Amino acid sequence: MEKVTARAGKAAEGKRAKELFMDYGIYVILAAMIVFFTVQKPNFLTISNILLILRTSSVLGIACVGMFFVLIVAGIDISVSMNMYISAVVGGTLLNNMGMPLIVCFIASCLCGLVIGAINGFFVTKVKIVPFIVTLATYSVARGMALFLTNQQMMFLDNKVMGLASAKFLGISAFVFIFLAVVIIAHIVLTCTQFGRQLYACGNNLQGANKMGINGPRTVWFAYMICGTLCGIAGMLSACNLGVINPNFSQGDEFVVISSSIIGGASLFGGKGRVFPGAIIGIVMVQAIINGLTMIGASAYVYTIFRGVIIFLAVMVDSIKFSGEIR
Amino acid sequence: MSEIALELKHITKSFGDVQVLKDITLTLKKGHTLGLVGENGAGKSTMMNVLGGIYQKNSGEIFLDGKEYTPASPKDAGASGIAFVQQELNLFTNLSVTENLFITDMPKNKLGIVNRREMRRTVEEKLKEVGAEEISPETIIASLPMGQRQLVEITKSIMAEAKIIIFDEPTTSLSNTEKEKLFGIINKMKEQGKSIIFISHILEDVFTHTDEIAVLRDGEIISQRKTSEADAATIIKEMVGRELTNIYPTCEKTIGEVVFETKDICQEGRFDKVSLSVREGEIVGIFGLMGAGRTEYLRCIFGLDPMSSGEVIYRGKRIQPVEPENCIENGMALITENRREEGLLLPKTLRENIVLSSLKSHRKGNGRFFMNAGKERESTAKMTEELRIKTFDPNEQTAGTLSGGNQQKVVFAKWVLSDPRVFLLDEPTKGVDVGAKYEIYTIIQDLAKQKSAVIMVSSEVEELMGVCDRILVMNNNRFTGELTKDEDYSAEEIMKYAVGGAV
Amino acid sequence: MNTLKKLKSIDAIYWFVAVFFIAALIFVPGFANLAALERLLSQGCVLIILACGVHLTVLNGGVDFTSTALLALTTVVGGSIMSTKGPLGGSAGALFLGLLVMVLLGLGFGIINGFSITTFKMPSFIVTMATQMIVNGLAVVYTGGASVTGMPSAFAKFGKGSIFIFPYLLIVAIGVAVVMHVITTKTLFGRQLYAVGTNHKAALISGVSPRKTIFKAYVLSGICAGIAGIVMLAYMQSGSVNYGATMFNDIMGSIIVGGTSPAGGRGKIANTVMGALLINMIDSVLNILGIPYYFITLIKGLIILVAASIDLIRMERKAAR
Amino acid sequence: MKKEMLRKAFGIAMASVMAISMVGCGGGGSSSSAAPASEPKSSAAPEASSAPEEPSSAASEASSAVESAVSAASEAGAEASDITIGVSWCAIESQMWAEYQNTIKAECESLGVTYTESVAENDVQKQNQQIEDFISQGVDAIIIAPADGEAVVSAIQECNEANIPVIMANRAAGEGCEVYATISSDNKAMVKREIEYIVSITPEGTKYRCLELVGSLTDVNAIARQEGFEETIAEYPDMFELVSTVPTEWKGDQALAGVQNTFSADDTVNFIFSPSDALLPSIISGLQQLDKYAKVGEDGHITLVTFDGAADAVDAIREGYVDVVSVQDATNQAKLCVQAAVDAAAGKEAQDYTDAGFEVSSQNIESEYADFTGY
Repeated sequence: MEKVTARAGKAAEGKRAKELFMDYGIYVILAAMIVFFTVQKPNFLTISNILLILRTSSVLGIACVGMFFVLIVAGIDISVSMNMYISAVVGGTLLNNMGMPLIVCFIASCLCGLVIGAINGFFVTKVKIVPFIVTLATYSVARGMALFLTNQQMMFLDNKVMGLASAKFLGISAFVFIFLAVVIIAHIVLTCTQFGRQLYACGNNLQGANKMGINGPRTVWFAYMICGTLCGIAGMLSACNLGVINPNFSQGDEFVVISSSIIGGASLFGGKGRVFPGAIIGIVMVQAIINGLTMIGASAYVYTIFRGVIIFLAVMVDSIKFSGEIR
Repeated sequence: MSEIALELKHITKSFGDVQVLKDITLTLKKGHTLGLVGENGAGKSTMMNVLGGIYQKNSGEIFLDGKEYTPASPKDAGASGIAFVQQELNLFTNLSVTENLFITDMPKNKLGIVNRREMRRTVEEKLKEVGAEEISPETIIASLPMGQRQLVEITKSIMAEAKIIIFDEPTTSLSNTEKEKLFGIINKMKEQGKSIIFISHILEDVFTHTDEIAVLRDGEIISQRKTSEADAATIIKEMVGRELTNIYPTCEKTIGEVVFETKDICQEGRFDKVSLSVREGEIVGIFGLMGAGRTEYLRCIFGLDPMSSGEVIYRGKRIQPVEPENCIENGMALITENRREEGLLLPKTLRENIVLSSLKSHRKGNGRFFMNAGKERESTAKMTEELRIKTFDPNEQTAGTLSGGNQQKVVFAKWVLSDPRVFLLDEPTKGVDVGAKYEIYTIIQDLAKQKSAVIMVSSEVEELMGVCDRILVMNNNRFTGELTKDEDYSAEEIMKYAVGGAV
Repeated sequence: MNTLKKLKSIDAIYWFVAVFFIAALIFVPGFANLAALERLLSQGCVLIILACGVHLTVLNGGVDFTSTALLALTTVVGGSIMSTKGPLGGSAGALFLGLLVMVLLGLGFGIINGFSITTFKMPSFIVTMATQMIVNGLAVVYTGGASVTGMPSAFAKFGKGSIFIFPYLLIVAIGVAVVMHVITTKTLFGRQLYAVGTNHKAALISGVSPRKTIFKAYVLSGICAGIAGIVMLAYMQSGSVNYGATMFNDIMGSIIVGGTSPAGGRGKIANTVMGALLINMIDSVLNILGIPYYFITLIKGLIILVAASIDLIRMERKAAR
Repeated sequence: MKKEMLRKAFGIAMASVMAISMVGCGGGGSSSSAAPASEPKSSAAPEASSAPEEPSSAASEASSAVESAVSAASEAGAEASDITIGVSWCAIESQMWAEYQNTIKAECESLGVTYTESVAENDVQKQNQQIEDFISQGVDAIIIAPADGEAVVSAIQECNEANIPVIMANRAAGEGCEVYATISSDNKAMVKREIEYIVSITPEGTKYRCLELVGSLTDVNAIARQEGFEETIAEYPDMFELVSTVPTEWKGDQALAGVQNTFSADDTVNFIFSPSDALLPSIISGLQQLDKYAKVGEDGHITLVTFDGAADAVDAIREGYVDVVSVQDATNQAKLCVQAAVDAAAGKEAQDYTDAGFEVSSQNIESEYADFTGY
């Protein structure tokens, strides 16, 4: 009898060690990456470089936070990138053609993002089409609209946006503060408000949520609208950052955003994920890869391969953790 | 005391062309418990959903405390003091107990930030009230066993300060001790002046714990009378519309040699060398309280859950590896308790469901790849007839549109067709109405007659005593007792083993 | 009455294709001539084959992003092997080696995808997204970004030739589609695929191994991508890392417009082929009408939404009956 | 019930929206040929075309060719009005292409030629399809700005079969097909000459530590510029040292991140090569954020070398921030394309033309290119 318990104890210990690794596997990969880059190029692990990585992460990081909301309710939003594009175009048009102050342009971008998000939410919750398909379709629609609005041309933004792009506070870019503020607000909304908890509930069991008196469709709809709004902000910020909106603006960024969110701990099956620190870790990891490869002067050809491999590994560790579940 | 809490008058509800509720007239007195019984598909769930504001009635009136009541949403129902304890638990497994209890109205400050401390305090209080103080308010639901989850569900109805609480099959996933606890709580609530509607398939429970019994059949209330004036035979008759003379079928069969054995099954953290053997033509019942490990044992020897060591042997041949596919190839079959999720392809036709586990034997000639559609149809027709599955066309009708009993028959048909020799049945009559139950018992007996070995897990002692040749009792992941049909079947004895034999 | 019933039971996509086609014949100048039709048909081949492959993965509730990247990789690798400028000088042996390598490449990455999805239980969405990046990167590394030219003349004939107005390539595409149709409807694997797509757990408990089934679906999708690569190479007479860059939406569009449920378990190959033809026709017709491409993008997005909505309404009506 | 109705109504609405948008587009498509696109920058076009006359002999030849062409066209005015030209664009993602597009549109209008276009978003296969669709449409000549000169061959072969003359714009086609005329610029050679020009104006002993931005690795033109740059700096190992090569996929945010990341790794980088002016605004933004955006001659100036010759690049040169831009004369090329197309449709002899391009730098902009504004 004693033997049995002893063995069980040992087994439990082994299990715990394995669980521990799986829980923090993503951090292990991150750490390994940091060590690798630092050995190659000591500059990698300097405060200024870390701040730089944070800064480059901030634009897509905000979109990532939006994606978290959608992933938590077991949805997905492919249209984030084109949502960013069209929102930036709308904001940029106001800025250039009507000379509106920057803040008004940001509000316009948010509204534009909100509308796209609301359309996504409508089709997902009311027409009940699978989110992947809805957002794939709105992706095309938003892109078509944006190209139409810009007449497929580059759109140069008024020079005053440069003020925002290079604005610094305590030596840290304003972008980082905006990003962190979004993360903190989102974190509070998700963990400390009823709405936030209801989002998790809907992601866990939507039908149950409806029966319990949660307005499930409305909650999910809100998640898409929040995602859309944040994409609007991200789009306009990105435009300010670049000073120009190219026709290929943010093309392909939906993959970066989704993969970062997954790396950051959100699940495609819903109900899971913490914006803090998940969203930050996810996007920072992806941007750190690019930063590190640039710093060590890697060949231009290896970028996509390396990124693909890291995403693959990160998701693999995460999946093994849950491999007990059938899904 | 005979003040009326809830009154339903001539409620009707239809979906498309199908009229589900034809004429519901029902009264619930304050401080009373009303038992509601009826076959599956009689309209109980629809009626509850109308009360709960999930569906809107087509016509009729509902009075709550004498006032007209027309709930537009579940929230309305909650606000009006109607709470539900559902058959399928509506808990969010990724949230904590506290969050589940407060999910729709958390106490919050002006900024909308939730006051966790207050919530925690209330929850602790309420859990104590239910007698579940062992549950910590911060536990994530996913880590709680089923019985405790049900307690959380009940706590939820207390939280709502509900005047009327509706229990929909609350005992299906509970062990007997948990059941007793539940009834204790129900009685306590009644004393507090709350009114209760208790929906159950288990007549015994309804008779012992209710003041009134109402029978629902085909969308109509057939009768409502005092429990003291009712007897089981009449109620059953009213439920099915015919009299059942013999609930358990019997048949002549011969029991042969041991054909199926599981030896020294170990599963990390659960089973330690648990063995079992079944003879040809024998029906072995496994009884155990919730969490005793019955379901887990079946899933383990069928390869659904991991097995760390042990042997599964059929006719002297060890089945290896223990994986569902391989087990099936070696003549095993498993009917799980959760047929909608694990047994059926709901949106697919009966044919596709029935041939699913014997696809390989429906291939063309000796080929490896191509299916023989004609043979599939033939087999389907044969099975639907043999098991008397009610369908207009097995090649067209989808499994999702069948009633519970017929669905279960489709699951049986699927396995009978693949002709296995060892049947593992997990709660084969769960959620099945009385009439269909009888037919399922017949199917089980037929299987035994045809020399299959059957292992049947059930929570209903009576059912096991009626059907099985031998009953094994499980407690704490071990077999603690064994009874055979001819000698010593008694419910008390079985229960004694089930609670650990230490009575 | 009976014919009316029969007509009603024809899937919506056939009506769409027929109506659109007839309308195009009547109203679009330059559309109604044989050469134009032949061009139209040869344009659709790659899309048909890719869509058939991805269709299988959608049937089990997954998705395969890798296929478009594989299309590019196979054309550059296969192209460089069979090229007259290559080390083998465009001999017949080189041609066959090239074709073989292309199919094997597709198969290989199909195996990688299938293995990761089934063994590590990774979501197909992310796995195929990651392998897409990797495959794309490999293609770029292999060629340095340059395109591969100099296909042997026999291969060129295959790419340009036709019987009446039916290009050889279309015959290949239809061949693939027929094989896929037979696989999904007439074989053991097909039944297993639908079962797994409908209810993973029930299939597992009924002795259908979801792992094996899903694995096979991704392998088949990979092979389809390899074949699509061959057709692409024959059609374009050059290999490029750029192929398939904007094709994924069209693939999903074909599948969805064909009425396949993105949640898995429901959908016919024939309808997907029709969907591919429709998408292709829309592209062509709008091009001929001189409509700006961003409107075409927009319209295709709207069509996906409309098709998915109509499909859902139809399903609901069916369920209500 | 109510819900279902709502949904049905919605489906119908969607379908009608689709139909309306299609009809609307149809009208828009045909009318766009007649009405010139309202393009804010099109006013710059005529100036740009006249500007390069004096310095570059090639350019002056070209523009004289334009003059003769214009006169020829006005003679054949009646004839030209029946002509439809299809233009297949690889993508309109930089100012160079926008200028190209606007000029061709304007030119077609002035000649009374019907203009129709398609854009392939840099997808080679899509471009082939679109060219085939032009054949179906029955255009009289096709101008192709190929995403990939090699991959477009099979489509050109079909044009040959259909006897539709093909004019290659900006980039040459691969072997195995017949092209009526090629109006091209050699990307690789231009970059080479640009770098050599820099060498010639750089004082002896200067050391450049270079950041090279690469366009899309799946775009042959980006690769040509990359090769041109890397091969040339390899010839001057004493002057150039390649520190980092960053792929951008032609995207601004990646260019910006590349600039910042590189400076974070190595602060001594003092030379940035951008393969297109389209990336320039992002590079400038990145430098401004790093406080490294200084004028030529000022302390901490980063030598900026770019390609295409867009207005903002030329402005930046004039202001003294950017050092050199290698200009492709898009305006002139576009005019020649249209002329060639009209000639081809009229069955005239064709003439190939290579736009050698020219370099505008902070040193010569005030003298030689004082009137040059870019596009």
